[in-house]
Amino acid sequence: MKKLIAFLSLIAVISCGVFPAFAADAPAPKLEDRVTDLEAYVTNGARQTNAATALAASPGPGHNAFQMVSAALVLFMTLPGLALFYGGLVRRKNILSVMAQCLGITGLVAILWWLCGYSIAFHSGKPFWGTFDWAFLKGVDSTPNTDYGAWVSHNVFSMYQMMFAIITPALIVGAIAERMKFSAILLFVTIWMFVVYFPLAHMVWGIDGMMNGVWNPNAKIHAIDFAGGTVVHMSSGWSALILCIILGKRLGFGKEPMPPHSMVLCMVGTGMLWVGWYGFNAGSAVAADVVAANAFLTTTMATAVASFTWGMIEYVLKGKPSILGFCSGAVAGLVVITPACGFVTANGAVIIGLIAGAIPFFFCYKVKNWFGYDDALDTFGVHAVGGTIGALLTGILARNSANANLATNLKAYVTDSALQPLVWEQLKAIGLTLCLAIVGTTVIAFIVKAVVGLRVSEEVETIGLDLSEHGEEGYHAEGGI
Amino acid sequence: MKKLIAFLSLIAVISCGVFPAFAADAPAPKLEDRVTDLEAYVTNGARQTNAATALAASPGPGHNAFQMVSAALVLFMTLPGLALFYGGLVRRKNILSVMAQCLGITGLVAILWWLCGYSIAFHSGKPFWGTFDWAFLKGVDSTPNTDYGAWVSHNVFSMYQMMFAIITPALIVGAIAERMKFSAILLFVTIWMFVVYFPLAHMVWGIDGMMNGVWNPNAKIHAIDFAGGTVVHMSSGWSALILCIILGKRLGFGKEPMPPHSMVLCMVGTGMLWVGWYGFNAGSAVAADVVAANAFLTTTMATAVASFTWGMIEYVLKGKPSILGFCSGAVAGLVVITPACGFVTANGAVIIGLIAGAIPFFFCYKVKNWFGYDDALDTFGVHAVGGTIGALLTGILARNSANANLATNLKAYVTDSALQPLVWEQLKAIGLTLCLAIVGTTVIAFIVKAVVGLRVSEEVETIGLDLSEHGEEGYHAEGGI
Amino acid sequence: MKKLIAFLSLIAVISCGVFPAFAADAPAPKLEDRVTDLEAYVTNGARQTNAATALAASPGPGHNAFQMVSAALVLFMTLPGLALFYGGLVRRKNILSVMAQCLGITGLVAILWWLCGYSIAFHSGKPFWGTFDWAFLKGVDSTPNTDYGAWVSHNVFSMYQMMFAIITPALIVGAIAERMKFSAILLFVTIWMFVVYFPLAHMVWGIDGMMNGVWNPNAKIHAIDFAGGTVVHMSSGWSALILCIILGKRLGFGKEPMPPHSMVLCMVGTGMLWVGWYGFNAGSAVAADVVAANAFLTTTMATAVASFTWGMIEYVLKGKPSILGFCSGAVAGLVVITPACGFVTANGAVIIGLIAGAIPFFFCYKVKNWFGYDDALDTFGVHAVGGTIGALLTGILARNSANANLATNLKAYVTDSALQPLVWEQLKAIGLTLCLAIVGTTVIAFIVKAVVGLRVSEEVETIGLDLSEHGEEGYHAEGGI
Amino acid sequence: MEFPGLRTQNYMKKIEAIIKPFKLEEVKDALSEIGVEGMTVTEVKGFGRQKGHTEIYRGSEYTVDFLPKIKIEAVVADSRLDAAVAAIVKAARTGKIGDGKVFVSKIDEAVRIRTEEKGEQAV
Amino acid sequence: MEFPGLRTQNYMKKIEAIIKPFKLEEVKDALSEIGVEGMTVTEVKGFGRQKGHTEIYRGSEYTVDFLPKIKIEAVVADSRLDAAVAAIVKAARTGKIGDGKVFVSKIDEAVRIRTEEKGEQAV
Amino acid sequence: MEFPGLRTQNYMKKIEAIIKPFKLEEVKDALSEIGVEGMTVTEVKGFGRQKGHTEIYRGSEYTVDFLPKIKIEAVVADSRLDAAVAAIVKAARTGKIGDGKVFVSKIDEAVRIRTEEKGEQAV
Ligand SMILES: Nc1ncnc2c1ncn2[C@@H]1O[C@H](COP(=O)(O)OP(=O)(O)O)[C@@H](O)[C@H]1O
Ligand SMILES: Nc1ncnc2c1ncn2[C@@H]1O[C@H](COP(=O)(O)OP(=O)(O)O)[C@@H](O)[C@H]1O
Ligand SMILES: Nc1ncnc2c1ncn2[C@@H]1O[C@H](COP(=O)(O)OP(=O)(O)O)[C@@H](O)[C@H]1O
Repeated sequence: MKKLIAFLSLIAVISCGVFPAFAADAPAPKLEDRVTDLEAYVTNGARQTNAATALAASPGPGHNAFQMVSAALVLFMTLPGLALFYGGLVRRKNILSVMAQCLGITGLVAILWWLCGYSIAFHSGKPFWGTFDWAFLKGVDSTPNTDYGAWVSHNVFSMYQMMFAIITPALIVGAIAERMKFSAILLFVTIWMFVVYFPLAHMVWGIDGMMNGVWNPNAKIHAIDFAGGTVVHMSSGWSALILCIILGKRLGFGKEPMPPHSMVLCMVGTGMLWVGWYGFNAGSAVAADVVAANAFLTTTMATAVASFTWGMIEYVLKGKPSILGFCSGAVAGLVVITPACGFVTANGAVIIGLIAGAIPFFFCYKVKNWFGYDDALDTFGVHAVGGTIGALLTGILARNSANANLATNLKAYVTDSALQPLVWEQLKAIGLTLCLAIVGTTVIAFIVKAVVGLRVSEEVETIGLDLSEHGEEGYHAEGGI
Repeated sequence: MKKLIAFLSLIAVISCGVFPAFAADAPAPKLEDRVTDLEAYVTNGARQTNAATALAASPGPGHNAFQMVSAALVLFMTLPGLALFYGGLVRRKNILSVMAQCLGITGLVAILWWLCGYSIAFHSGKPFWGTFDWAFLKGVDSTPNTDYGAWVSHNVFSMYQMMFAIITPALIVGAIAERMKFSAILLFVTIWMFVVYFPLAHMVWGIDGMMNGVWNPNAKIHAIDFAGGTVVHMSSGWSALILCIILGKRLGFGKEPMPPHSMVLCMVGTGMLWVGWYGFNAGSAVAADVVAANAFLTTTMATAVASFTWGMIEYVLKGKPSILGFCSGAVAGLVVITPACGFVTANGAVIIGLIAGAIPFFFCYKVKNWFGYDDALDTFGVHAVGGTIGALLTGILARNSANANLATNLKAYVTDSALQPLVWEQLKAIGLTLCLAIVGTTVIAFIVKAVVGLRVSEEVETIGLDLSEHGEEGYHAEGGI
Repeated sequence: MKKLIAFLSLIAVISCGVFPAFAADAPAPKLEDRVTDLEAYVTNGARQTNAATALAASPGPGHNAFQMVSAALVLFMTLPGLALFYGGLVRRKNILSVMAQCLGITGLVAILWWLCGYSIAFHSGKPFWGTFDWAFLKGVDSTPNTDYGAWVSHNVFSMYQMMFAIITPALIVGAIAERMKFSAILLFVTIWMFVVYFPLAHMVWGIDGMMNGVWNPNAKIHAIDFAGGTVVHMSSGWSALILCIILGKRLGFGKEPMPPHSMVLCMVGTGMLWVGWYGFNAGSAVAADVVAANAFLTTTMATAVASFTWGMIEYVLKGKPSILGFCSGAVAGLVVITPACGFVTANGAVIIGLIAGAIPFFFCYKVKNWFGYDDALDTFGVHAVGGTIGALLTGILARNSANANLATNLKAYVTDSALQPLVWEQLKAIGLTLCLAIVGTTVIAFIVKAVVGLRVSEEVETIGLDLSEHGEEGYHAEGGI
Repeated sequence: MEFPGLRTQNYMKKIEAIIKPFKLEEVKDALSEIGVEGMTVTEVKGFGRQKGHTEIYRGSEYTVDFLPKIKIEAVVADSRLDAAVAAIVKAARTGKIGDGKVFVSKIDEAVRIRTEEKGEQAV
Repeated sequence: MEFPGLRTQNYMKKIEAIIKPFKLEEVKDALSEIGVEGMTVTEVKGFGRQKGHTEIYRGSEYTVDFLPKIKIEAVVADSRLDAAVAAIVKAARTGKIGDGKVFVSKIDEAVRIRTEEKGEQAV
Repeated sequence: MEFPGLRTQNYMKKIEAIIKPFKLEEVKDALSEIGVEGMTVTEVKGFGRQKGHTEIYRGSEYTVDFLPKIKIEAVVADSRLDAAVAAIVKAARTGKIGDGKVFVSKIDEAVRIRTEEKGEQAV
């Protein structure tokens, strides 16, 4: 709409103050600079900050569009993607509780994010903690923040990252499904975000984060994590394991059959997760550039290969390839490629797919039964295990040919060999993440237990959380029964 | 593909006629102008119409891509988003009827739109009505229409707006669900589009519309409505109230229990609505620019806050936060932020979210029971009430800092204070919309009643609309029962 | 993120070798050329290859973003779109088998694609077959391949095309649902891709393909197929017919009632197919340009009109418009417009919609019963018939005004008249596709029958494929029954 | 657990009522009112005089003779039988075809699982 | 509503047949043919000689002993009993394990809710 | 098919047990153990002493008096009756309200569709 004109003139107005060079009375910026700036937009290159061109303060449409769509896709992963993937796997009497947990966490985390979460995670500050300067998203406007995306609006970037902050605790739900109090979940997540997620996000992605190997030259650990192998999957997966152990098994676990009440919903959720994950992985390039393009390819290959691998392993070992197998494989592939997608080649992705289809399979089918913990929907087996393998494989398979930034910013660590120095950095990052998640969750769990109690009563669990905790039933037949 | 070359040359060819300046034989446009035009694309600024650069007649890829995706997202809101959100809430015997209504309306409205709807709504003409010059979408091609989007193809814009025209009458379905004749719905919608929707869309968004406060300096009412608080939600919501009153209550309403046959479908629909709504709200910027970026943020915050608010109110008042509560809150948040999203700040959005979670709650839980009308799925409580509050709050919370166009085009009305003049303009717009919807619907309803009758027979209603009106059942068990 | 700077410098580095003109020591490219290149990005025009500007080797953000989103949308069509559309139509005991087939084919085809499928289909080579130079996606990186998209990363294009290669065999599943062995399907698809799909894709879309009328001046057949009427729908549809005939009817076909177990899932799938199809059709422009914009409009109009037409035909002939009718019409419309979407006008699209709503209807309701073959979910009636009509109508309705490339590259064939020469080219293409699909499928079917057998045992078919072939059930009630 | 002699007598009856789904609430209330404290409800499909409908899915037409009904089973003491049947008939009646049936049969023994109470105490 | 003396006689029987789902249509037709005008059908799961299957969901394996069956209940006059049972058996038979059962029991009274007709007139 | 005289005797009984869904597995095993080779299971909703819950959907509140239960039907020879009932009661008992009931009634005849075997051989 005509607003554009209006907007342009405003830019002009603003600029008078900010960029004298651009003000009517001042000499216009050199044509050369203006063209360079335009080229920078196309290649997602650094902006001409010395000369204030008309582009100053403006996001680049291609990149901005991609980022907004990516943010929407990541939300789609949680609502309804994850809600369906998990919801389909629980018993009918608990389907709504899973959905309520996803919805409740979405609202809660969004509020925390606006309050100060984003500021703590992404504002520069300490190596493991930001500041409160962006509290209430103050000053987070449509002008790009070049620390995170030269051509993407800062407010869009903050919302994009919020979607990550939402899905991470939502992943934990899978392990404690069908027995944890709704109030306990809300309280747990609230504390967990401050103790585990915000710090971890800052360490790994914050511009001065201590594990931000690519963008922070002074990082203590020169690790890399493109889209959240440590921040999202390891943190949620390991926390999930601890929490489900402290929580205890579901009544009748191992005795009564507890088959998924709807594999159909589960499969639908899987499809949505896969589609949405492109926003998660390719979107993490914060631009529709060459890096995003590579991430798109690696994500696709790894996921498809992992899905097929898992299914075929079942075919060979059990005689029957199951839907749940194909779905679990796909999700495992997506999880394992997450930290690697922006750094590995197509063949690297295929290797990752093979491993992602095999190792989590082993954990979900065997290890789980050996130890006998009740990780209801295998959050640990898929996300913790997958995220950890992913972080490690990223260290082994990251290649300069796949991402130019490695050559520039991590020359010493990425030597294009399987045992390149980066591997050790990744191991350090894995260790640190692991500790933070395990210790943090243990402490929080006991606090929550003391305050509101973790578990619903036996009767509530027997009748189902839907009726008892939310006063609803998932399905009603004619006559309202 | 290589077509590009071809295309370029064509542009050249065309240009010979249209833009001599560009023709081979004529002097080429000044480099300066060409760069300015390129910059205009990036900032979504006004095009260089004086000098015909190579960009002449071409849309801008970033903006065009965003608009196409946004249009697809808005369609996603109706199919299957709304169909699921509503369908999950009806009784099992009527699930398909709701879906048929959404599908039927989609086809019907698309045809009306192509016939002359778009032309009436968006071609300049009278203050409340366009012309027929774009009938059959004649002349609506890939070249941007700078009245509505300097860098978005005109045909894409027309399709984008068509998706709005589709979902609006589809929203009405919620109020009259489970008892209105399919034929009556088709007839009602056909007339309603001409009497209520097309005129309203023209008044509010048409470049010379009488309520287009931002872009029409001669507007009689200097109101603003970014994405359709009045055009979409108030119009459908108030019409829905009238129609469901004239139609009467469902058999057994208040006596038999009529719980949602599948809260699961309802929740899935909610997630899709939320995701699709980004196309609805951010897409209304008709560019992936700073305004869209802001709309993306405000939409996210308002929705998340409203969802959480509604759920927590239930938690406090009823002891149980319900899925339907979280879902209703999310939709209410989306509705209320719709007219405001492009004009308010992050904090404004949070305030809107709080109000959106509270007031519609009050209407759905209390007011409805006081008056006892049978607004089956609360179209009135959520869309009419939400849309009206939204239009008002937009007046109160619109800020120059959130949208530069306010500063330029509505200086006198937006003074950055709660009781700025804009508020009164909004009230006028609310009044006008209200009258049009109520009067229009009343008249149409009685016409339709006279022609085909509004309501299905008692027997049909008892057996369910799926079997009687569409000859299908939603679900079949083994053995085909 | 800061990577951009890094990336830019790398470009610089690389350039030293590749484009001396750009190297620090060499004279910089003329400003004029740089601007021309920027304009080329916006208009999706040919790149300045003579002068190496900063854009060299870089994709264009707007186009790249659109292509990535389009690829995700096409995946969405299969997972979960098609899985739901088909899954809803089968009996409850076979719902998972359909989903497993979609998932299995996705993984399998992705691996074949990476192995050499992409290389065979898209690398220049023979008129009907490429080479193995891109095997393992070697050299398929983020730099655009100007043969297919001047401003879209090559790896993104390859993934986009992979999504087509996935959904095509998945469409066949509809005809042979509820009775074919999972192992047989995997084997059949593997061979079928090499015999039918890869060659056909090369002939129609390969830069030197023998039926690539638009981009290959030396094409033997100057046919056009914008998004896959022949490659995707005819190939799968006709193969489906042959396969279901060889396979034989389902037990009890015609005797027992076999109503869709969930029209709800079917409708949800339809909505997803429609939304995803925008990636399929508009995305086939491989740019967010004027051609994509036109394809977006034609796809929308044809689909909406076809859906409404089919429903209304039922209304008139059967007295009841069914959901399945509206859904079938929508899918038929999408199928028929597929080859035409980039070449016809809005009115052409409406005509196509009308025909698409009528002829497939006739085939599904009458022809099928006359011949009595058991095309379980009407893959033939909708995709084969629709694809064939579409290819023909494309010949009749293609207009220079709709796509500039026709004027430039097919002047002799597109004379803007109903019986323009293009029609005969289209008929040739139809004939060739038909033969390839029919002969190929027949041979493959008998090979597979000999190797693993095509059909499951009577007992397996009676109990259902879910339990017998995949060891799962679609739905479980309380108590695990 | 022994039931001496009980099996010869018939002091309890089982009432099976097939009704229209939307009548369930009314019937339930009617039964509670006359003191029937328990019942078991099943979703069923009924075939009878009430004619079904034709369903058309593309080429294939089916006559759906089975309509959704609800089956109520209540075991009552003989003393309550007449009142119970009367209450059901009254509450379930619409006068239109398809209202359903009530069937009465003998119950030899009833046990309340929780307490092992038998006979009338169990129902 | 009184049923003098009726309750002593047994002039109606209830037939419960458990069959394979895909046989429903045939059985229904067979019954209609011999004049049985009504029946009630329920979706059930059956456990019997027909062996179930193993379902595997990641780590957990279940043997599914319960297979989908359909239960047909038809109350008929004694005079019709033999014909009805024979018709069901004939139509439902595949000869394979799992074909199901037919059970016959007494019905003391039947009432047609719509008309309050009783006894044989009611069924 | 004729059943001479059979219909006068009562040598088989039908056991109907309404139990809590999660007890199904245990009950099934208990019955198999004592040699009951077949049973039919139905998903039902139960109304009884066990109080229901309130469901709230926006403005409308419902008291859900019907709770999910499972109905097991097993026809057994008289000789097995006591053992079977005892097994069910034992396995289904939690001691909490809502455990359910067991009802016993006479079966006049049973036929195995596959073989046309009758009486005890059929069950
Ligand atoms: N002989 C029967 N045995 C069992 N159920 C029956 C019988 N006859 C009717 N029913 C049940 O009663 C329902 C209503 O019977 P119907 O003949 O349709 O109407 P009406 O009850 O008015 O005579 C049927 O749908 C069926 O469920
Ligand atoms: N004693 C029984 N009581 C009730 N239902 C039974 C009984 N035995 C078998 N059934 C039902 O009959 C069905 C078929 O029985 P099954 O033993 O599997 O095969 P067959 O009928 O060939 O002997 C079972 O699935 C079950 O539903
Ligand atoms: N008179 C009855 N007839 C049929 N079913 C009954 C009867 N009474 C109870 N039931 C069934 O038994 C279930 C449990 O009964 P209830 O009174 O709730 O607890 P308890 O079995 O501990 O007394 C009920 O949900 C219902 O399904």
